Amino acid sequence: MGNAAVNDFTIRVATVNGSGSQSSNLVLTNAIFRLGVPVAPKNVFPSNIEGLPTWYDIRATSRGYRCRTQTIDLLVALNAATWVQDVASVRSGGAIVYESTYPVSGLTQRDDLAYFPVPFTELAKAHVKDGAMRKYLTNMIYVGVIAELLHIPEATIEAAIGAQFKSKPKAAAANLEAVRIGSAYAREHLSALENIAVEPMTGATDELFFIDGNRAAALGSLMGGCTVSAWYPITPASSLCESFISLCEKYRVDPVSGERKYAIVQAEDELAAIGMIVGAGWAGARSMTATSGPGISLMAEYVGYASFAEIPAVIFDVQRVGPSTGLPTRTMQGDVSFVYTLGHGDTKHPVLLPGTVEELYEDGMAALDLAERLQCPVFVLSDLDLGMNSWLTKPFAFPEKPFDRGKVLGVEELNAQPDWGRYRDVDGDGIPYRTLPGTDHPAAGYFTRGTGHDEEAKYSENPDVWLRNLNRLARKHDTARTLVPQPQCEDAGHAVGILAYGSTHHAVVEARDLLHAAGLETDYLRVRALPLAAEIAEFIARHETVYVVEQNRDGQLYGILRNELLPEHIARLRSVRHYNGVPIDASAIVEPLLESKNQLAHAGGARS
Amino acid sequence: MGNAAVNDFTIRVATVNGSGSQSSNLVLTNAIFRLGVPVAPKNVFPSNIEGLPTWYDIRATSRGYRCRTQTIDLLVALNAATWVQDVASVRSGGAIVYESTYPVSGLTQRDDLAYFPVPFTELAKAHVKDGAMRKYLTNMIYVGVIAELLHIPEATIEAAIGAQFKSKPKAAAANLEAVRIGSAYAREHLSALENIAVEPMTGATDELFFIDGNRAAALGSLMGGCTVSAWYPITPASSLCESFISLCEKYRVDPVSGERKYAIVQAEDELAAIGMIVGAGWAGARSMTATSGPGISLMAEYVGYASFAEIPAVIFDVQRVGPSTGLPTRTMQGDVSFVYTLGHGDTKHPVLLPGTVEELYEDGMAALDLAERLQCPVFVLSDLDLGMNSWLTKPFAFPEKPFDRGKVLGVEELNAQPDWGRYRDVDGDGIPYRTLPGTDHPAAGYFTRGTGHDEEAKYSENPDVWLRNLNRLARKHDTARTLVPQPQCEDAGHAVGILAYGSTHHAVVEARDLLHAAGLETDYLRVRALPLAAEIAEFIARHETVYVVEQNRDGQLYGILRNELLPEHIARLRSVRHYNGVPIDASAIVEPLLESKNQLAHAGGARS
Amino acid sequence: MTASAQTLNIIGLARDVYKGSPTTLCAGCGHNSITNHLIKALYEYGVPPHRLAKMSGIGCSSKTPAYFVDRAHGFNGLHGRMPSAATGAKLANRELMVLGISGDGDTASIGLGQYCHMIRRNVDITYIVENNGVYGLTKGQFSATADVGSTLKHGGTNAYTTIDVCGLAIELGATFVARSFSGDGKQLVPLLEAAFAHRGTAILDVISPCVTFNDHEGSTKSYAYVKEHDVLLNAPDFIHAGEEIVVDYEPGTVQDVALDDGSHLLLRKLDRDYDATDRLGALRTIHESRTRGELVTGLLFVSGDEPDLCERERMPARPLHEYKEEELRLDRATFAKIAGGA
Amino acid sequence: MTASAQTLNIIGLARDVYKGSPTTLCAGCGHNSITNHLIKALYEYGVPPHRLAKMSGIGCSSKTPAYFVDRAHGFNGLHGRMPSAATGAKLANRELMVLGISGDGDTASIGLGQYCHMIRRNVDITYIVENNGVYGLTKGQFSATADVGSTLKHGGTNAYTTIDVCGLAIELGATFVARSFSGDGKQLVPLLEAAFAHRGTAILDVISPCVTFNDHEGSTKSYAYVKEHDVLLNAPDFIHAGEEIVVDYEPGTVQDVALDDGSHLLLRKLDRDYDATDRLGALRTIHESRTRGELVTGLLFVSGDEPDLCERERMPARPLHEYKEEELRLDRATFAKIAGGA
Ligand SMILES: Cc1ncc(C[n+]2csc(CCOP(=O)(O)OP(=O)(O)O)c2C)c(N)n1
Ligand SMILES: Cc1ncc(C[n+]2csc(CCOP(=O)(O)OP(=O)(O)O)c2C)c(N)n1
Ligand code: SF4
Ligand code: SF4
Ligand SMILES: [Mg+2]
Ligand SMILES: [Mg+2]
Repeated sequence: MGNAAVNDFTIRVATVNGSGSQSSNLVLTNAIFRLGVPVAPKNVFPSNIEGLPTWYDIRATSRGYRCRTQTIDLLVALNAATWVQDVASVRSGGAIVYESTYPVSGLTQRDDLAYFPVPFTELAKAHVKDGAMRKYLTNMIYVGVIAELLHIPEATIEAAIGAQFKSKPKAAAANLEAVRIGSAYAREHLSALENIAVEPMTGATDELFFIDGNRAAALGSLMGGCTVSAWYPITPASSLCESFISLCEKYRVDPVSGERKYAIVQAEDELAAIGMIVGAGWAGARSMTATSGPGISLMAEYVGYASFAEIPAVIFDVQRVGPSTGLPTRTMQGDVSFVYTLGHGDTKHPVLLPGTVEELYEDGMAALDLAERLQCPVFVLSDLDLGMNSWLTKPFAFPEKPFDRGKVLGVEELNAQPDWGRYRDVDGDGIPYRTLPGTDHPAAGYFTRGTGHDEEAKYSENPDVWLRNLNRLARKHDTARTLVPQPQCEDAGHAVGILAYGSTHHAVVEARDLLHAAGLETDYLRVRALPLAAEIAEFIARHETVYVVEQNRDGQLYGILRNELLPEHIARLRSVRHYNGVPIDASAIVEPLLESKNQLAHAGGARS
Repeated sequence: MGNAAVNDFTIRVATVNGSGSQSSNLVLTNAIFRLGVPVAPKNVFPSNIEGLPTWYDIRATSRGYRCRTQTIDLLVALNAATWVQDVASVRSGGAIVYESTYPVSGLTQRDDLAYFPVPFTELAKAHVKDGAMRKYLTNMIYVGVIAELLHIPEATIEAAIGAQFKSKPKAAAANLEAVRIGSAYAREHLSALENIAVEPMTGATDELFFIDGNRAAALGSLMGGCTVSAWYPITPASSLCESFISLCEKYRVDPVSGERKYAIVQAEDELAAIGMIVGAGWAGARSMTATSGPGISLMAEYVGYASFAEIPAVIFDVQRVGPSTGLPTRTMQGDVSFVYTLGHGDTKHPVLLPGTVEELYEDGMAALDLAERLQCPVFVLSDLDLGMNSWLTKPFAFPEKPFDRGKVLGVEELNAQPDWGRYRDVDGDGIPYRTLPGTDHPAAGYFTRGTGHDEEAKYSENPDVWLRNLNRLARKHDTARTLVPQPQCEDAGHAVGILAYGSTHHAVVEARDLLHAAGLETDYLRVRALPLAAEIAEFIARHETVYVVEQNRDGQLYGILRNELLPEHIARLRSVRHYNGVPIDASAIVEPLLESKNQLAHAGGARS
Repeated sequence: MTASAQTLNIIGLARDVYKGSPTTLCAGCGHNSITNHLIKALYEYGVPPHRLAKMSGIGCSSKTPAYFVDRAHGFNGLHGRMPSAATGAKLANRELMVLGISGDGDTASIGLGQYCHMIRRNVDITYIVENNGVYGLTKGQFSATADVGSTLKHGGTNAYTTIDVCGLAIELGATFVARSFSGDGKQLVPLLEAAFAHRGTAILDVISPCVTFNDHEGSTKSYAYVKEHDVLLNAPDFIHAGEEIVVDYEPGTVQDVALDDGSHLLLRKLDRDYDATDRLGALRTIHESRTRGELVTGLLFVSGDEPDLCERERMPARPLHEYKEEELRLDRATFAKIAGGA
Repeated sequence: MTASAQTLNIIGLARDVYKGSPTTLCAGCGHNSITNHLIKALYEYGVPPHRLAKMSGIGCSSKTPAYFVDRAHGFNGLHGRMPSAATGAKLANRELMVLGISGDGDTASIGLGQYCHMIRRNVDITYIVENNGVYGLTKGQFSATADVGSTLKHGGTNAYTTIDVCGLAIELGATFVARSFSGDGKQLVPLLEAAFAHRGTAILDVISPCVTFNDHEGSTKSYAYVKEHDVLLNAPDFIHAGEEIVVDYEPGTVQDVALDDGSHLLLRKLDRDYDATDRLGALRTIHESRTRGELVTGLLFVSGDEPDLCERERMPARPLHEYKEEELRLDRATFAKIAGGA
């Protein structure tokens, strides 16, 4: 059997969705966290409402890794339909807690695993009177079993349950009861778990708290002063707007008059959602929508319009697996190149690439500033992994800076320069000045359009005017390059570099430790936004080989790099891709890097 | 004054639209053609219906060039609003025929031009009784003036008018009358035109005929067996579907029953148009739509679906100037990269890049074959220049090959292999087999979806299944690489190559002659489709420098090349772009090439 | 006849042939009941599986085509965009019997434009809206068919006017409009058969409770609410073409609707005298009953004399994919005239 | 008063202030007449230019916002997607008076979904459909408002049911619906003023002949056709808030419609007794008159008691962009509770 894994193990709970196992998993996660052990939960769930397989991995990780791992130490098997594959997923030396009626034979009979049968259904039947509750409480029983096997103190579990059912003390009591049934059973019938253990830790989780990326983004929108949001439900973006709604309802309603300092509209589709926030942005409100791949496709025309007519708007793309409807409940970084140039004609947009929930919060604010500063749509690319999983993070910083509302001319400014021109490049940065509708000045009005226009916003088909305008927009894009969040770089002068972005970051962190252990030292640059910052080319220039790691099939950021870099730098790039829908883990990086290191002769920078 | 330009000159007619000058210009064009002189007309018109400036350039070109030229030899000025800029557009040594009431002073008074004032309005008032017709016939007067100045025989003009008003002999007579008024006036009042002349030629136009690209594409659709089309009007694509309608109405209706062998629906928008042709393609009909930029944006979601669900459909994108609504009546190659990867997630489509009206006809047929062979949407990229201008071309070839309907299993095949799987890669080319709805066999049915599915078309969220499917689709894309039209290459072993595609071709042809004259020899590769054929990299590898010429701001094909080629090949590429909305002319290529040749030190392959 | 032979339908197929994959929807979901009624109706009507094209958008409702007639071709398309694909499929092959399944979000929110234009064209389709007033698959937000004042499970009241897909259809000139309830197979099955028999767009708005997100007090699409407020306009009986009509009703109590394939729908009049061929009367009934808080079900409106899209477009019966090169291409001489060779 | 002062409106502006750039539409286009009527109505109503947001889609009609009130902000958006942008603008700044200009293609073809959902939300907007039955800007194809049987200039007959943007609006619960004719300024100007005064979506379907592509025999949107078939339901008279109503009508011959800003629309009844507050009656009149080949114009329906979007969403009067950091951000303590610092 394997080595004892103290505070470094992963529990996989295999159930069906709609069975309420989510609460149980959160209690378990929270209990381990309460012992001071960092935890990284990953929920892999199906695209339906009830009855299909779902997996919840709870990773205890003393070193604080946040990524998925393929090493499953302890399986809780409560789904007969996936019993065979679930058993196969456990690492040699691991253990299985399972519904005792499941057959252990053939493929499910492995001699490198410890088996802990528990008659969950029977226990629930015997102890839970309320038939409607039985399904849910059955799941709490496994919490008790695991707690007992891992020696998690009951008080810790109790506290975790208390937190989970904060406002429902009756439910808390019933759940605790179920936990106790599980613990008691384990105590009486199960042998000790030999190679997995939790021990209280100190210092590793101080101050940390759990939040999912969608809520972090909503909080960023709130603190960034977003006042209009329009959205259309879509997994995995819905909960971003729903979080924004609940934050606004709680904190932005006048308690006396009931008046709201915001407007959130559930639009009839994404074409309307983007239209509404573009209309709002034009009229001066900071506005935001959140969607996923299919919604992005539908927003293409309006995003192109807003870019060309120079109207601020923020679009969160919480990426799921595409193409097409794809796998709505799985994760991918598949929209990077699509959003970057979304729209027909020559179009390019700033795209922020947060890698953590904290950055989602920060980029939520920054995007609103940038959209108004640059007068254009700004994308924030999240994904299902970041957006819908719970992440441990340090507290977010309260914003100290005022909003950057960009170049807006009010009545006073107009008095000073009544002959302003909406699309003049006064400052040489490609960014013109605008006025807001409602500005009470005779010179304020101008005409916004998606057709050719001159510096005074008048319609023009003149070839030179068109060319000038397109060149100014290109100049503005270059200005964006310096204003967007800049790369995060860890460079100790090694020959090998890793380049990644977004949620892939967390697998890179673990992979670099593993590579280090395997004797391969790496530097690391994390791209935080498009257009590409100048530092990126410099990082590549300093390295012999740079692995570009991302979660899509076509190497989309790799393609953007190829498109913009010098050939000698392109020659140093290697594309590493992961795209099966589950979050990338460290092995997806470690293996190709070690393999490529072992190959003396590289094939050059061409795509394999 | 300049040299006599026999059969090599350009007449620019400046009028306002809605004034019926189109007929006059066609008569003039046709008359020159009837003398055996190749002609290339270019219509530059506004995005409204009546009253805005419009220019029609008629280029007589003994060498058969087809592109626009900036050298205007003879101006017909009939628009007071553009009088100043029109005078400025004439080359030194050129001539101006103009409404005699226009002021000749200041900028419009040039001493390097010959002035031919004609009292058009007065002549029309005096001679044309019918007030409603006067506007139109005024324009015929300038035909007469020009004919006289150029010494075009009256019989030739008469024949051209006869052709133009084929079915309306009365109109023909009235128009001829107006022409005569013009000729008579010129004969009596104007001096001879010194440096521009038409002389009958032989051999240069034998067999050639005029056709616009939209009609050529419609003819290709017809001959290619397209039976369902759905469309939404948009400039400059409308006349493609309208041509298809008129061809079908004429040739595909049963004269007895009135039954149609086709269906053409004017959809409520582009979302519906693409939906209809995808539905039709799924049900087995060869289907087609035509649109332009804004429509492409709206089609993104359905195109991604059809690609992923593997349904044939053909989409003509007659490109106009973007981003956004842009300049609806101007030309650009601005959608190349957008259509290539249209859709969220990892998506790639075959894109045909016809460069001539003949190729539009051929690609119209080929696209239908490819769509069914590859089971996916296939784009055909045209543009306003190709689509809406009249081009001289040699006769199209009657198709000798049968339709390629691809891998379709009928009742017999299903009897032989009833356990087929819709998405199995039986042949290793990534292309699966399909059945058509309505096939009377119990094994025929399968379930089409945009969500994850296994080889049997069953819903699946399994990560391996997803990966397999995405990899097969990538394999299919590679198969497409070999099936799409292959590059056209002229390689005489020079150091410098030019790479272009689409309507840019015609400027390249003239530019290469001019470069040759200036001492710069060039080879030429014309890309005919995406994905990139292997030959393209080989061509680049054989050349020191390859100029990638295209009509967009961002160097879109250049970007695709950078994305796929080896770094050492990328280093040889230089991007040459033209994007002001009027068709590219030779000087836009000659100038940067000569300049870059003169610079000894190149900046390397990075984008300037 | 043997026992097994007795269970075959008029085209000789067993009921099992009309089954599909097991449902993955929630237990108790109204959509599952509709699937069962559909299986019954398809079987009883005798739809040849290979001629059936099952088409849908996206949503829990739109998943259901996988749960019946496995043998048929299915097309699970995009959210709100099924009508256009159905239009294309029908044009491509007029022999197909197109059955569209949609949800209220799919139809009345994102898909409203395509829904209206499908009706405008009178595309020959049986179009079912599995109407639960919420977006089931995205976890319970209001759709545009939610009634004013109805509440969400976890709070939130709908303030916006209901889009009544039946009223809208009738206003737009639809030729067959019915409303029913997933729990009322007796009413729904004959209405479905009549819809199959109708040539043109047949709209079936079927209230179909979402047990997970919209079956609570405060919902107007819950089982309880529908059962309490359902007012049956008429009791339908489907009579196959050629089948004898055994009238055991009193004269004047039955409206006999002749359908396009020779079959009949007999509508037994219930408590009020409702004329299902009176467009304005149907509009009035819908509006007035909504004001009263009633949910009227039954055949709301039918009109038999409007040509469908394929007739208007003069489509041949033969599927278009069967036409060969020589039938679709120009002959050489004609070609040469157009293409420069003459 | 001097002569020039006499030409100022109630907010002290000259009529010239309401002018825009010269039109680039065809001479004789109905849209140009509407522009003129609009200028008159805006001037007479006294709309402050800086509060006016002129919004439109794409089409000849949608170009017209450039031809009036140069001083106001204009938003010439995307084809069929103006309602969503207008919704966003109004939410962002409730003080704006949103005036939407659309065409029949823009509204009833590509924009139908957004049109319906705008009405459902009762967005406070004056929404004008400059209805010519064709796509002018793309050279004369049928739009979805073309009547059955009407013909195109160069051949082609419309076979598909008309989408009546008024009937549809009323069915969907619209709160102000009128139809008029570009040639009838006497009717249109007061209707426009009433629409400005109405809080909520005010639909004005204005038949506006396209002289270039749809003014021929066979068109039902030509000047000749409209003049022949126009049936005036009522003759409107707009009375500003506070202005005295000088009733010189016989009792019972005038319907007095009180509007949301305190103004009134007096509807003088014409040949028939029409009640513009009766929704079902309005639907009936529209359908019946269409059957008779009549084009009814006038105020078709109005309802004053529905809250508009901003009321339903409890928006403040203050424009949202005026709120400052400290009004929109959480305070430090609350923030810490949510963001991990507590
Ligand atoms: C373009 C797009 N936007 C959003 C979604 C997400 N989505 C999936 S189903 C659905 C709503 C389904 O509601 P309804 O049609 O009422 O079906 P139900 O699930 O209630 O049966 C939504 C918004 C999507 N798939 N595609
Ligand atoms: C997405 C998109 N599709 C198509 C077009 C082309 N287009 C421009 S205007 C127009 C129709 C306008 O018709 P209507 O709204 O009736 O306005 P009208 O010109 O008749 O006043 C169309 C189809 C476009 N601009 N955008
Ligand atoms: S969520 Fe609602 S609509 Fe979806 S399957 Fe469950 S009960 Fe049915
Ligand atoms: S084409 Fe028609 S709608 Fe457009 S401007 Fe001319 S007359 Fe008006
Ligand atoms: Mg629903
Ligand atoms: Mg129109």
